[in-house]
Amino acid sequence: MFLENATVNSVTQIGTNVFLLNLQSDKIAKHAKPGQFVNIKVSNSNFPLLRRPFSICNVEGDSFTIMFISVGGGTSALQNKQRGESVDVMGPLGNGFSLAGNFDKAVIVAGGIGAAPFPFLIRELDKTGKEIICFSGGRSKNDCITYEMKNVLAATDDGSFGFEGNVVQLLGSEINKLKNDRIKIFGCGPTPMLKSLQQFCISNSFEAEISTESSMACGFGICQGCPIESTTNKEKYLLVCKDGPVFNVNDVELP
Amino acid sequence: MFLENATVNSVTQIGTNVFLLNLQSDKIAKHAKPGQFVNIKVSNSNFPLLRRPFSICNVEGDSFTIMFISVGGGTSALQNKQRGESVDVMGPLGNGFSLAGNFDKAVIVAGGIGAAPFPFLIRELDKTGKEIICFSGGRSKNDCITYEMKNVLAATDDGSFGFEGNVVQLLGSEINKLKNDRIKIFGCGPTPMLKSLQQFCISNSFEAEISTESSMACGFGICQGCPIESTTNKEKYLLVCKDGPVFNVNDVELP
Amino acid sequence: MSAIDLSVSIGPLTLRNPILLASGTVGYGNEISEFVDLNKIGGIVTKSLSLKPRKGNSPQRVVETPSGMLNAIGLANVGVEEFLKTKIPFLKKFDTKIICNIAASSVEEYVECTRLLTGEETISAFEINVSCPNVKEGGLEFGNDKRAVARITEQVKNVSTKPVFIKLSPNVSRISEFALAAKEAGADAVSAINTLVGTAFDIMTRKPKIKNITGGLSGPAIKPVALAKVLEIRRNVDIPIIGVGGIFSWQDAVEFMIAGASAFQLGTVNFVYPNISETMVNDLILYCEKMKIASLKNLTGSFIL
Amino acid sequence: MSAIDLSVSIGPLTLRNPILLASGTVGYGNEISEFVDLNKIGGIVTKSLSLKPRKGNSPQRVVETPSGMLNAIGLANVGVEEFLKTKIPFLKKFDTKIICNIAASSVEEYVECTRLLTGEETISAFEINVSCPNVKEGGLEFGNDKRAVARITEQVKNVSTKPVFIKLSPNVSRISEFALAAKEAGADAVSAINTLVGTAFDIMTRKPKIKNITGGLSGPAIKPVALAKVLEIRRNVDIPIIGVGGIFSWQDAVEFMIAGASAFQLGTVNFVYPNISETMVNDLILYCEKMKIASLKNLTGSFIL
Ligand SMILES: Cc1cc2nc3c(=O)[nH]c(=O)nc-3n(C[C@H](O)[C@H](O)[C@H](O)COP(=O)(O)OP(=O)(O)OC[C@H]3O[C@@H](n4cnc5c(N)ncnc54)[C@H](O)[C@@H]3O)c2cc1C
Ligand SMILES: Cc1cc2nc3c(=O)[nH]c(=O)nc-3n(C[C@H](O)[C@H](O)[C@H](O)COP(=O)(O)OP(=O)(O)OC[C@H]3O[C@@H](n4cnc5c(N)ncnc54)[C@H](O)[C@@H]3O)c2cc1C
Ligand SMILES: Cc1cc2nc3c(=O)[nH]c(=O)nc-3n(C[C@H](O)[C@H](O)[C@H](O)COP(=O)(O)O)c2cc1C
Ligand SMILES: Cc1cc2nc3c(=O)[nH]c(=O)nc-3n(C[C@H](O)[C@H](O)[C@H](O)COP(=O)(O)O)c2cc1C
Ligand code: FES
Ligand code: FES
Repeated sequence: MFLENATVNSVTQIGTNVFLLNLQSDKIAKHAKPGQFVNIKVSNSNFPLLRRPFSICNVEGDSFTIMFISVGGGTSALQNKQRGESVDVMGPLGNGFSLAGNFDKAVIVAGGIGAAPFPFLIRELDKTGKEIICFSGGRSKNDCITYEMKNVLAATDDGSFGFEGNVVQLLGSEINKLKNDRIKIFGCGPTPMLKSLQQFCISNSFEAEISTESSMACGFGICQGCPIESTTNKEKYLLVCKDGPVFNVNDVELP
Repeated sequence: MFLENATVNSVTQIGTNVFLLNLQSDKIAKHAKPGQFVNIKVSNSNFPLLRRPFSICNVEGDSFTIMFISVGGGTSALQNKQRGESVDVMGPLGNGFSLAGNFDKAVIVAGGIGAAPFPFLIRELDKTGKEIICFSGGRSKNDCITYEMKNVLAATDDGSFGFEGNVVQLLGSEINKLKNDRIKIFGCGPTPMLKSLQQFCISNSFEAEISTESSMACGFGICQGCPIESTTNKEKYLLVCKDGPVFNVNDVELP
Repeated sequence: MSAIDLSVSIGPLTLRNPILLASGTVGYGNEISEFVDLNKIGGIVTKSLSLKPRKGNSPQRVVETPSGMLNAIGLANVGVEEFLKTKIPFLKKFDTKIICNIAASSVEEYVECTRLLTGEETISAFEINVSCPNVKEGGLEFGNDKRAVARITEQVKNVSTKPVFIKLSPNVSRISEFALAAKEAGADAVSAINTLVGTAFDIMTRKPKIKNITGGLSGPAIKPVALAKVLEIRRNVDIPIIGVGGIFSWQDAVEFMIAGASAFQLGTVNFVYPNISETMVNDLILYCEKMKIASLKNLTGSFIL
Repeated sequence: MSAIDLSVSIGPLTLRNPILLASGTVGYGNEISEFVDLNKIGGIVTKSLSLKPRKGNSPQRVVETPSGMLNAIGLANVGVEEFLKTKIPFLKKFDTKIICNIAASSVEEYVECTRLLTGEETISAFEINVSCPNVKEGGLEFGNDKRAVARITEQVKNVSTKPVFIKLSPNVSRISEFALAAKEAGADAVSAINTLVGTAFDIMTRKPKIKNITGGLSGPAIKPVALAKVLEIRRNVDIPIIGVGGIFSWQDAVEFMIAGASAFQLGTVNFVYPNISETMVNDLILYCEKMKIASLKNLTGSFIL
């Protein structure tokens, strides 16, 4: 966990409202694992006041990239960063995906901007020689992000691109073809999508990890602002920022 | 009084910490008089929250210029404006200098950034064929602004440039040379300097107008945030933003 | 012409729309009318009027704070007589509700001001500013004393048939108890909130940045507090509420209505975006259309807990 | 090594410097210690501890507001026993003051917590969080009831010889009356302020943005209010004050000392600039040098009115 003044290498638009921000930051890039996130102080002023959390999308040498959609004050400020500007970043934060487990085929399931952490994960999985298949969903073609994915099957609610329906329905329709592989599912996306994915994985008893989201104030465990219900211990919440954001699909009850 | 989204034509640095901002704005430029000011919403965020007042430094066709020193959040944001950006400006505000009065020679007295309104005034005085002599003072050479002044005599507290002492002392030492002209004094600068200038003008019964300053919330008379004591009516404050910022030297008691 | 009905009522007073200009932030309407067509908004609340003219506090009166500002104007105003003589004629020209805000240093003065003003037909209602020192009784604010609030309400109602709104101070533990006191004394509505007490120091001179030492905090910084006060009143007392505190956008205004406000006032925002009260009209229509709300008044207190 | 003396005392407790970490904003120190050398600051105030562990409120617990944030954590904490067993051993390692913050739902629980903790030598003082619902007596906050504050103070002092600080709620009319009640009941100091009650709504769902409906407002937005409360206490009651509320820079901290604080706490800022408590040390030295202040404690209450 480091605090770094990272230098902006580039801001690239890769979709209607989707951007890549590449930051020069040796420490964070060196220690990052797939599924971890960074917490960024977007401006020097009180607006926005709090840091903004973003998954680490990929790592290139001593720089790393985040992928974000511009939804409000913080992200629109990020989108306007100029090359050479310095940005105050904290990270890497949280626990990432585990590449362990006895599986031959990794099944990536992304909903919308949930695609963000997967380029990094896919690269690491490749190194271990696992097979990879990707499912990416969105409301319509523009919301369906397949950046640096491989063997992608797409789903859109309006059918404007790929399968018509949500990404979990698509996964369901394809699952028979995967039945005889030993698979592990890696999911990230909006909570409703994660809920149906969780339901799907549990009922089919697939090994799976999901990257969850929560509003956050600190991002490193000091504010208790990001609780998530544990399935095992009802006395105590888990923290998305510190115990997550990635959890085994069996360990958390999604809100 | 207009609200305009003015386009930034240029930001030019003319001194250590002194900048010119030229804004495209037909309405304000068309109606401005020397000594009036504009009130600028520097950002779209809550930081800074309130508008920032600046004297109109000069008018060129359908654009106008302000001159400012970067002292805090608002002015440093202005200093970083890019050509083509749009800025929310209200103006022209307040009452300017009066070119009337039976004088042949205009005596300009500026302290520090108090030089800001004079390029515009000097140009208008020129048109009326008046003689002009300028006195500009500052803490040291860098704080002594003579931008677009003519026949300038400079004063610095540390003597690093021109007369050693403050600008009112310099005026005093030169006044005999002006004794036989019919003069009118125009002053602008920090309140302590205006106070001694006022004292000087009153004791010598010179005709004079001074541009005063006050913290402001609205800039156009609705908040009552900028009172200044009147010499004639003790029952009621005058408002710097609406009754001023320029006052006849005999009409106000400086704080 | 849109099908959406923006009209609302505050007790007996019906407004074209819920947009009001807050007391002390638009004087008597003259300057703001250069940016806003007053005929397009719900109404305007005057600067607090006292029986005699008040000079107000000496400068510095205002300073910016994070997402807010402090003010200590000291209720500078022209006084009731001058108001009737020189300000009413201007306000008469508009088809908008004129709400007269009154500030006083004794119960008697509140009553006397109301008596002198109530005859003026241009005035649609009164808003009583109880955030004033009770000079006769030790200088503590009327606004912190339930009995004082009740007494003022009762006696003001006695001398006027027009709607009376009590503008509550937020600097109390349970604002709903004050709203109840006002209601039981006959108030037609309450306005919530006035400014929070605050201060700021210059670390070089070690002097307060405001000559009066403390000032009233307003602006976006106080919006969450104002919303909580409105919600507290709504959930505990059955009285119409006029929401005010930190509204800087139509979205903020909608939040206040959802929390329980029948109408709302724009204050500090007038200094920054003087035309927002007029531009907001269309934004509210678009919101209603999007949310399929036929009548804006149905938004009041529509929170889902 | 600078000649400036940064040490201050809060009643009987002497600190290396006035920089404290506020309760609930650094947990029990583990995570923040990765950014801050706790040996360099004055001390750390623990998350509020209750007799039994508390799970806290269900999400959403936090939301950003203009220059501030709302939180409704619900006093989630490990409980006194677990704290002594698993948190103290870590805190023991540092040469810094450990101030134990206690929250409870009855006077008896406050006393019991103190009794169990006071034996632990690592604990230098107690801070009593009275902004908690008094479950036994109708659920209203202890913090809004002078007699309750006095009773808690008195009985906590009875079971501990260590300094006791009462952390006051700002949601009252006259905070100085509560400071006086605490003082007369034997408190060694007061901490001012806790968060202001606030709320926010999502205008699309019409639901509160915080599951608990209301939350506590903190951050720069409340700084002017916190400063005014500190100043009010300073001018009316002779008791040491720990200033807290919206401090985001060393300049803010200096304002609190000028207003009357002997020490100050950093809260929300830890979420944004987790190392500021350490970097601030040098900034305070530079300020003292510039202002020719030999001993920082001389700054306390040095305002010029
Ligand atoms: C662990 C984690 C990883 C994340 N990774 C990414 C990522 O890789 N790419 C990406 O684009 N976004 C990511 N997010 C979401 C991202 O943090 C928010 O979109 C961002 O904070 C919005 O900030 P803003 O100031 O632009 O918008 P705001 O003005 O703060 O909010 C605008 C809208 O976004 C919603 N929003 C704000 N914060 C969050 C949040 N934390 N989670 C969900 N919705 C929110 C608000 O409710 C509001 O509707 C992640 C969030 C978390 C907790
Ligand atoms: C009628 C009028 C005309 C002005 N014309 C000019 C001009 O032509 N050029 C120029 O550079 N400045 C001018 N000023 C001053 C200018 O408005 C302030 O410097 C500016 O508002 C500072 O904003 P900021 O956010 O950068 O600094 P802030 O962060 O707001 O303040 C930084 C420092 O500046 C001081 N300051 C802030 N506002 C004022 C103010 N209104 N008057 C004096 N000091 C202030 C603060 O006390 C603080 O010490 C004028 C002020 C008025 C009232
Ligand atoms: C400069 C200023 C002057 C004010 N004067 C008055 C007043 O005379 N009477 C009154 O009842 N409220 C007065 N107020 C309070 C406002 O009417 C309003 O209640 C408060 O500012 C909160 O709203 P806002 O955050 O939208 O400004 C004043 C506020 C400001 C900023
Ligand atoms: C997330 C969060 C949790 C808090 N928890 C506690 C707590 O458990 N006990 C307590 O006395 N104060 C608690 N506080 C209040 C802070 O200690 C502090 O009084 C308040 O936040 C104002 O300071 P700030 O503006 O610097 O944050 C909490 C504040 C925040 C933001
Ligand atoms: S965001 Fe603060 S504890 Fe998780
Ligand atoms: S600044 Fe508002 S009245 Fe002058």
